Amino acid sequence: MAFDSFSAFLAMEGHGPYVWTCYAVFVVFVAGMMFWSARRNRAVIEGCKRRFEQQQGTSGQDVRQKASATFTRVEVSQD
Amino acid sequence: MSEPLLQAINLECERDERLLFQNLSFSILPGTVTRVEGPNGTGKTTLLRILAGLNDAWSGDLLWCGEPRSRQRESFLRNTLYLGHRPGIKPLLTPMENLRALMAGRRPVSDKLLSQALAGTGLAGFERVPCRNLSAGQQRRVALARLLIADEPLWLLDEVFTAIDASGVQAIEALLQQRAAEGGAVLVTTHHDLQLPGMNRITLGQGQNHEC
Amino acid sequence: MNAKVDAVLKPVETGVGPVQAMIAVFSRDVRVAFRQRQDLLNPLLFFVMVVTLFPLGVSPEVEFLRQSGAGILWVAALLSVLLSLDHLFRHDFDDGTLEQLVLQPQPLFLLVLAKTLAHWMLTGLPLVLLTPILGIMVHLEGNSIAILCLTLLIGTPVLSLIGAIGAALTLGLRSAGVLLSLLIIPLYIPVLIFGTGTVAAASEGAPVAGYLALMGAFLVLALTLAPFASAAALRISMSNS
Amino acid sequence: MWQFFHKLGSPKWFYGIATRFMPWLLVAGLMLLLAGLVWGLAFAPKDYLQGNSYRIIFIHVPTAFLAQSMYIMMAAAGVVTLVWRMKLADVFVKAVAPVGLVFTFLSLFTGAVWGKPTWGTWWIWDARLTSMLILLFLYGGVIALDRAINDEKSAARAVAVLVLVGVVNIPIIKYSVEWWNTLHQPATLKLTEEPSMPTEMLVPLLLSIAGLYLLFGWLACLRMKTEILVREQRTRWVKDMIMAGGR
Repeated sequence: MAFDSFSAFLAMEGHGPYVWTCYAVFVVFVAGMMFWSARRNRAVIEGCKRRFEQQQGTSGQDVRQKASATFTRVEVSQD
Repeated sequence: MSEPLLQAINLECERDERLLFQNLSFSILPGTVTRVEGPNGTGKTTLLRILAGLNDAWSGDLLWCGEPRSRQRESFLRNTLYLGHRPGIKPLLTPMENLRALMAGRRPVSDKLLSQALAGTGLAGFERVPCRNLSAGQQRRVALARLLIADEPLWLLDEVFTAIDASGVQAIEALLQQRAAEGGAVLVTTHHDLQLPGMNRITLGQGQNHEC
Repeated sequence: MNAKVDAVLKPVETGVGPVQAMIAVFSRDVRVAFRQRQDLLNPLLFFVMVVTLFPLGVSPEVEFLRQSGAGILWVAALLSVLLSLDHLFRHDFDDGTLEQLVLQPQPLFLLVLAKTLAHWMLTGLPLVLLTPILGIMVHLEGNSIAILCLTLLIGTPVLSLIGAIGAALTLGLRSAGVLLSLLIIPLYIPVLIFGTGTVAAASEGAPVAGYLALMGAFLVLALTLAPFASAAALRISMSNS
Repeated sequence: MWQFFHKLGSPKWFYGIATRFMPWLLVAGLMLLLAGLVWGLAFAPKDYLQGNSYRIIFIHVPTAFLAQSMYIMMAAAGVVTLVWRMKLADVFVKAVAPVGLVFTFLSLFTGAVWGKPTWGTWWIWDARLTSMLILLFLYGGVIALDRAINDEKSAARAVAVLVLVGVVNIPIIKYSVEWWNTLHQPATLKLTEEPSMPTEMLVPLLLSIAGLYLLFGWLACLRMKTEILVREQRTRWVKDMIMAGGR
């Protein structure tokens, strides 16, 4: 141990605020990045799962039925 | 039967998460006119851009004279003429200057030939007018003038008939037919009801793709 | 290759040599630019205006201006080149001439090089020619002005060459102009540092031949590598549209 | 060899491997980093010149080191993208660029905070800090370009070109910034250039570099897996894997 006491460790002879700010910011950013990446990973997996389950529910129907264009005018009132 | 100029094998293209076509195979033979057809948004223009070598987002095989096109790039570019949606005409230049610039990287052409080509598209007398003063149809005609002096055996023409009047359309149809008779190969996309004797078709957007 | 197809094909050699193709591209760009002279003047006006802002915004004192004049002129020149880069490929892209350029049976990097040289001749070179006047206005000494012009003469082609990569990459994108600046400014830093550093060394009476040689090396490096990168970027952007 | 190369490029194969190795990466990375930081904070001796503020080195140098080497890795992946069109390389660049941005920022931030007790000011145009700042710009450009292009394949290739151009420039930038630095402020107290570091300081530094590297490996795997899922969500294997409860 390079320090005599815990309070000396925290103070670091006056350089404590600088050192601890750096370490805090470092931990916050790295942990935050890890957390967000994991969260997004889970969200994508959940999203895929939901879609796949939905597809199984509606399987058999052709979802992509194309409507042919007719270019008929939509009823609009023209005052 | 002669050998195909360009051959597509199991072409597949996906664009913006959407499958445009897959398992598309066809051959383009010298002396034929082929029409690419299909409704809007089925990938006609994309197919032409792929064949021209502008779009790289495809998989499958493209053979130029029986060999992979990527290894024949110079020969392919020298022997292919592509006319796109955007005519490639600079509004600030005159038809003459535009045509000269378009031909410049391909082969030496005399000014006399260029003005003959412009006259052939009905632009005689407009040689010295900046293209921005011409109508949309006239600007297209400047681009089309290249067809009159082109020596490239393969033509890829995207929507050639856009903004062209009825008599012009007829003349272009005749030009394409004549080109096929000379031994050239022509691939066109058009919404105009093009009917030429002996014309091949590639139909996109029907779930399955026809071979021809 | 089989014989029947060979009969139809035109051999590549019947075409035009790359140098002729480059000349054609160059002269077309110059011609188009001279039909629209206002576009030629814009970067120059911008250059003059940015330089004017410094005496007004910071200080008109002779001492300050003499000390930072070279830096101001370099930054202003860099910004005006940046401003003009957005047009390098955009008009060609919009009207379809770029498609035809890419499809020419020529090495694309040479054609891109021709376009870039045209761009430099139409923007970078006028900036260099304007520099002596502005140098006098910011109280630079004669020797410094000469060295400054020399560094700009070597440096502005580098700016055009590197900038062409960015212009090709951002072609057809929304807010391409801002994005272009973001991508390119970091890459401009070495040229800026050596450009202004050389003038500073000259004003202190130090020999500058070494620095100029180093800038020349930058230019050679940019000339040999940048066109390849621009051509690759151009193909990617074409494929995307 | 070629088969191996191709297998390496297959997202499915990578997904399996990554899933298997990730727990190890995480545990080993966290342990090494923790060991390095605790050692560096509490047990390493005080620096005779800078006092205790030098302890920031144990995060400043690893983040800076990682940020730089990530850019080089991205450039290598860029070559693979352009030459072999390997999907995994695109995924790597896209997944890693934001991490690189964060690490660059962290090294800048810690450098600035370190500068306050050492130089008495938050920011000095020191050669290293300045080139890190430029690296931050480069990362920003990469991310901005990637976001601006809609089509994934084009975006990957455009970004690859940009990263390669950047990597050619980095040595030039570094060199010119160092030259510029000597021009304007000769001989100041350098942050990290210790003439010879005693072992008691070097070992914790190396430990935390190794730990952060492994942690970065874990992060990269996780982010790449997410990106692979997004891109391949319509394929059979993703469906089978997810319906089987795979992660």
